[in-house]
Amino acid sequence: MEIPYTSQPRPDTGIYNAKVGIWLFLASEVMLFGALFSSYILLRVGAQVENWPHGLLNIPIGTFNTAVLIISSVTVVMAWASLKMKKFGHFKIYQAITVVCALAFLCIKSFEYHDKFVHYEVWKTDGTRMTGHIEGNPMFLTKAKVAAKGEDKIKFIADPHHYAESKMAGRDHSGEHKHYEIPLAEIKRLSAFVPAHSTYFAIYFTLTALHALHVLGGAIVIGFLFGPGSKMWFTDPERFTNRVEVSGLFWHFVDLVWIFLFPVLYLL
Amino acid sequence: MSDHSDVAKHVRGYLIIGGTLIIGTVLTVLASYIDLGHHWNIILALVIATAKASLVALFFMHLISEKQMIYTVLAFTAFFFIGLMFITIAAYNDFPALTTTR
Amino acid sequence: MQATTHTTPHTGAHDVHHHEPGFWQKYIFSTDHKVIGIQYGITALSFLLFGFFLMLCMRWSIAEGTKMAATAGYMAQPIPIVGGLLEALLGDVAKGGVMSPDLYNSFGAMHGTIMVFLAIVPLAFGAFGNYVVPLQIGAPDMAFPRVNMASYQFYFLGGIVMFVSFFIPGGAAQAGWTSYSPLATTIPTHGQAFWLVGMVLLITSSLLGAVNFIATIIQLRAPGMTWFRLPFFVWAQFVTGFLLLLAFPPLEAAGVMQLMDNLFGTSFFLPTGLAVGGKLADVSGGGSPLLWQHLFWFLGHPEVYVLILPAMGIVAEIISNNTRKPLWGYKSLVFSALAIGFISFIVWAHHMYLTGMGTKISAFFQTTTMIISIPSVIILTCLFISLWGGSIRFNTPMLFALAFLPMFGIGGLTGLPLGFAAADLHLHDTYYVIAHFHYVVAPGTIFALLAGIYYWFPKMTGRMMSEFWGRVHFWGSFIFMNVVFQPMFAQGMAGMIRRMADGGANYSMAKNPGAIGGLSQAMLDWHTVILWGAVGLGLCQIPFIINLFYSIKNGKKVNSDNPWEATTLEWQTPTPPPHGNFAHAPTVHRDPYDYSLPGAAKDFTPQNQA
Amino acid sequence: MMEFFEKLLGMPVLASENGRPVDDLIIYIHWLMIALFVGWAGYFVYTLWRFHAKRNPKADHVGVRSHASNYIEVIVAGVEVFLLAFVAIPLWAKSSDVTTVPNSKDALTIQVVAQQFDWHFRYAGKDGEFGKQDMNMVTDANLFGVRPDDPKGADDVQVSTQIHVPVNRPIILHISSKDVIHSFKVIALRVTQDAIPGMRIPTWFKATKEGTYQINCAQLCGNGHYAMSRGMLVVESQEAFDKWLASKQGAATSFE
Ligand code: HEA
Ligand code: HEA
Ligand code: CUA
Ligand SMILES: [Cu+2]
Repeated sequence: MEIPYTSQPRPDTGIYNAKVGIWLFLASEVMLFGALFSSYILLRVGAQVENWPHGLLNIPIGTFNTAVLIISSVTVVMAWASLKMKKFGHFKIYQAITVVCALAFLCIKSFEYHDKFVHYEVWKTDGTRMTGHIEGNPMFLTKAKVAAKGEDKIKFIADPHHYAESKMAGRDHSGEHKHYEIPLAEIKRLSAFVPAHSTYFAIYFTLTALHALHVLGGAIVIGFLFGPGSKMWFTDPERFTNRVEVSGLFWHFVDLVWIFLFPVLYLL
Repeated sequence: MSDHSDVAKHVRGYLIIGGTLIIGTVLTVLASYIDLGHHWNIILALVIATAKASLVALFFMHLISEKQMIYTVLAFTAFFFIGLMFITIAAYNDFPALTTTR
Repeated sequence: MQATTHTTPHTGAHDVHHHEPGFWQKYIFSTDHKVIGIQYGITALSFLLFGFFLMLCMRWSIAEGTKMAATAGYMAQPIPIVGGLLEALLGDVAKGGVMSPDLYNSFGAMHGTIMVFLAIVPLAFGAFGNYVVPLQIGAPDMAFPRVNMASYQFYFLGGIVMFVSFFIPGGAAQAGWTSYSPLATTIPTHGQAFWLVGMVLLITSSLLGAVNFIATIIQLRAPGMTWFRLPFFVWAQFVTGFLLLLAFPPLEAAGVMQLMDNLFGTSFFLPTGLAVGGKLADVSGGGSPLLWQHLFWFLGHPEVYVLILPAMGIVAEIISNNTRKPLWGYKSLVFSALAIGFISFIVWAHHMYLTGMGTKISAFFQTTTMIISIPSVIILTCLFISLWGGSIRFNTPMLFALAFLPMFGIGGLTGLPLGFAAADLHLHDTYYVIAHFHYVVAPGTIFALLAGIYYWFPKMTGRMMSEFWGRVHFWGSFIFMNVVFQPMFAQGMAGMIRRMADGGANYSMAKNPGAIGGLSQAMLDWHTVILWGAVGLGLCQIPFIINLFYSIKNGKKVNSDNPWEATTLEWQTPTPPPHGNFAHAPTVHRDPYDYSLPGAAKDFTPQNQA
Repeated sequence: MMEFFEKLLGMPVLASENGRPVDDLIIYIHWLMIALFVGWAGYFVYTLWRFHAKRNPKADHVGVRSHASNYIEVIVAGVEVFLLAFVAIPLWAKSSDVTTVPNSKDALTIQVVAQQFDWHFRYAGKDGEFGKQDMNMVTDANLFGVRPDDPKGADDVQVSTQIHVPVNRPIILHISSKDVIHSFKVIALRVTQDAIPGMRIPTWFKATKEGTYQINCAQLCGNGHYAMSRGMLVVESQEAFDKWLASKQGAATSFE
């Protein structure tokens, strides 16, 4: 006996196996991201305003990235439609665009990440706080690491504004980039905008990294169906089309998640 | 799911929806710059996001015309997701009197 | 189909010889659901044994710990036999072969983790589900054989990671199987990180498995196998699949977040103002310890029904077969199983009554908890009533299946007081809880699984296991299980707290004569009884293990493909079933349990018989 | 009757007013459990004997025709609903909500902070008011995050390991933790509350017998969990209590 309904839909359910499979998988994904969204809400509600540093992300870049994903979503569905219409050539073109978009998205994201890794906040012992950069743009510095390097101060280029200015007292807001030499003794805590900085960046990096992993995974699958996998079109077009549809469903979900991530993390 | 002819019909729809999504994105961004009072900004942004999401789900993922089985699965998922989110949040709003957090 | 009613041994061999796959192909990287099922089975049973071994060491040190109360000062006793070995393998935590509190905590945490995630679930879902479900629904294999193989490999990998964590510096996770933050983050060793990585792998495995099971049951049912002709076991697995599919991801999320807390210094579960000897000076704070608990128990409670539903399925099959009559109230059984699955997603916080829960929320969770007890009551009632009017055969599988009923009954009933927040106030985190859930999972689920092994063994191997040694195994296990767990109710009611490396000796009257409410010596002395009970329990497994392996080659041959004269489809295949399962696709004509049909020739009528 | 069941279930001594209804609830529910168990167990044993293949070689395809079982299930559900609506939920409201503590005007409020592996306590002192606190100020030296700038805090009393409370007077505890989750449990008083870092959760009890009571830590809190048993709670007469509190006035406590 062979396994039935691998490409033909089962009469009573009207679906082929892989489609049931992917939807079940997506259901579990909903619960995965759902849990993280719930955590985001609770952390945010629980946080003191002055410790919730949002507004530091680059909105234009974020917007652009959103557009990139949306376009890729369109091309994916077009690719599938082309196969339905027996236009293998179109399929190839559309999927090519999709993969390019996916990679573009990842590149842009990694630049965003890097920006954050070299951007710092210092909590001074006198209660004041500043954000800015350290000379030579080192990544991931902390007070402990500086001390370990045997230095006793940091050269700090402060931003003109602190993200929580309006809400907190005792920080520095003169319009221009001031240069400081801050002795370690005066530093209570030093952290780049990495996950450890605050619960906001913790959840931001967790969500976006997890999402990026999904993008990567999707790109690999779609890449495979674009390249070597596409041979199947000539042997079993029905099944190949199904595969493309299934991979597409996953891709749309990844896009869908981002549609929520973008406003939640960048704008609100 | 469907034969070639009406797939062809759908194609234009896909492109239109793609455009709508881009516009929606721009709208969200613009909306975030005008200050409607914190809560309304959040609500508006989430409304737009939800609208965009449903477009993707309904048309790109063909949920508009899916099979019973899949609706059932998704209905349960939605229910449990809502349960997880709202019951948990409710629990945080119902600590015994005089409990202090933070 | 008549062809299959007389014996057709070794069809398996005949069937595959035209494309004879090599050893690796056939046994290690096989995509055949039957082979994968057996792989799951062996691995899980080994972990079951290992989990029990951990517990034996713990019970020993508890029994010794109690000695300390009488004589002032801590007289550490080396663990006999294995003490030296432990020291050699684990180093300081087992100095002098003595179990240190750290070691006790890791063993406790790992016992729980291993038993739940590496032993019982893989055995109940992975092994029996894989082997039996496709056969019972008349399918050639799982819907996605390669995914199925991947699922096993993830499970195996997860097991390795968990096992290795014992041997890293500082040893395995020590924060309990519930891994509450901040404790899980403040313990300075890397055991917890291993635990979390292991869990993520195991969760991935379960997800792949769940997708596969559900898709298979939806898509691959044989012609005529309508939903209400499915054997109850399949229904149980179906619901279990959904529990795993939708309840596990939140824990995966939580696991990732705790991993971040442990490795990247985030504060998801660490509140502001934490002061662990300056250790956490450099964290931002602002997190919430309760968040972890919510996410954990959102999985945790459905998980416990993952542990019980397949067991109920197995018991139902065996009872119906050995009473020679249909299950009573098949439909109520099915709907109860569905109800349990559904409600189990909204009762989780009954594990958290004492974390500061307001009236409204606790009222909600107490209510849902009581509601969910009703379907369980219905299921047990149906099974009890199914016995009435039967012609009961007392073979080994049936003995274990019957024993399941009262054992689960006791465990379930004692869940009720825990379900009331105010009563839980006294019982929470005492041995009463330990006794409650062990009655459901140990004499409950384990018995059901053993029953399943004795029952399906002939189908897997074409030979029977020894009936005599089966009975020895049963009576021994039955008696000692109760010797081990019954006293724990008394201890718990008396206020003995769980997870105590010395079994509560520090809280004994002997230790603090002045204090009111200390543990009486009598309560502590039960530890000695429990210890020897557990040892006895272990010894009773020896005949089983020997019986199991000996019978594979030397058991008495089955004289037909259907030795139990059962009605369900798995017995209508050649023995053992070849790759692809059915000689030709079966068609289903009737309900799953048509035993003793009035006017029928034999007292059983297979589902595929017109 | 009640006493008999307390013996039967082997419940520990009870020395508080708030504990009475808790025990009652436990006993009621055990009545239901025992009834079900005995009933079904009896049935079970009988059927196994009656329908043994020896005695009943031919099974009956239908089996039980009556619907008695439905009544049983309804009864179980009924009892559970009753216990929920009229006992459990109201009782929890009472025990979890300290604002409804009976005659709470003369209640005594104490703050509790757990740490690995000991207990710390804070009394309001003469003025009966606590100095302001701030979680951001919590350090090893200042477990309660007391704001030095608040004069009200001057007369507050801080002690470790052992507390004294007056008998027959409602005591409100605000329970928190410095490091990991512990659980404050005094068995004979039927009071239990998890001590969770970042939260201060109130609970209450009213001891009716003088004496020294064992404070248990009921939540796994690390390798010293089993030995976190030094904590003692002394219930004594109001006079004795006042004397003790006075003696602790201003006595500095170190937390390590
Ligand atoms: C398979 C596992 C399993 C099952 C089925 C259950 C079933 C139930 N559990 Fe249990 N539970 C656990 C596993 C399980 N539990 C575990 C592992 C823990 C501890 C986790 C930890 O803290 O480490 C736990 C802890 C736990 C708690 C938290 C206790 C605490 O930490 O303070 C609570 C509280 O409500 C609870 C309630 C219940 C209830 C109401 C049921 C109900 O579903 C029970 C319904 C069943 C019945 C009501 C029986 C009906 C039977 C009859 C009517 C027939 C009787 C006849 C005879 C006996 C002959 N359980
Ligand atoms: C499915 C879950 C499960 C199972 C089956 C068991 C089984 C057992 N458990 Fe476990 N236990 C837990 C889950 C489980 N436990 C959990 C979750 C905890 C809480 C952990 C925590 O506090 O964090 C716990 C805690 C726990 C404690 C409390 C420790 C403490 O609080 O300090 C104790 C104490 O006695 C205990 C004892 C036992 C015993 C004696 C068994 C026995 O029933 C074991 C019986 C098994 C055997 C006798 C082995 C049989 C072997 C075979 C049949 C193998 C054949 C092999 C081959 C063929 C290769 N367990
Ligand atoms: Cu403190 Cu356990
Ligand atoms: Cu539960």
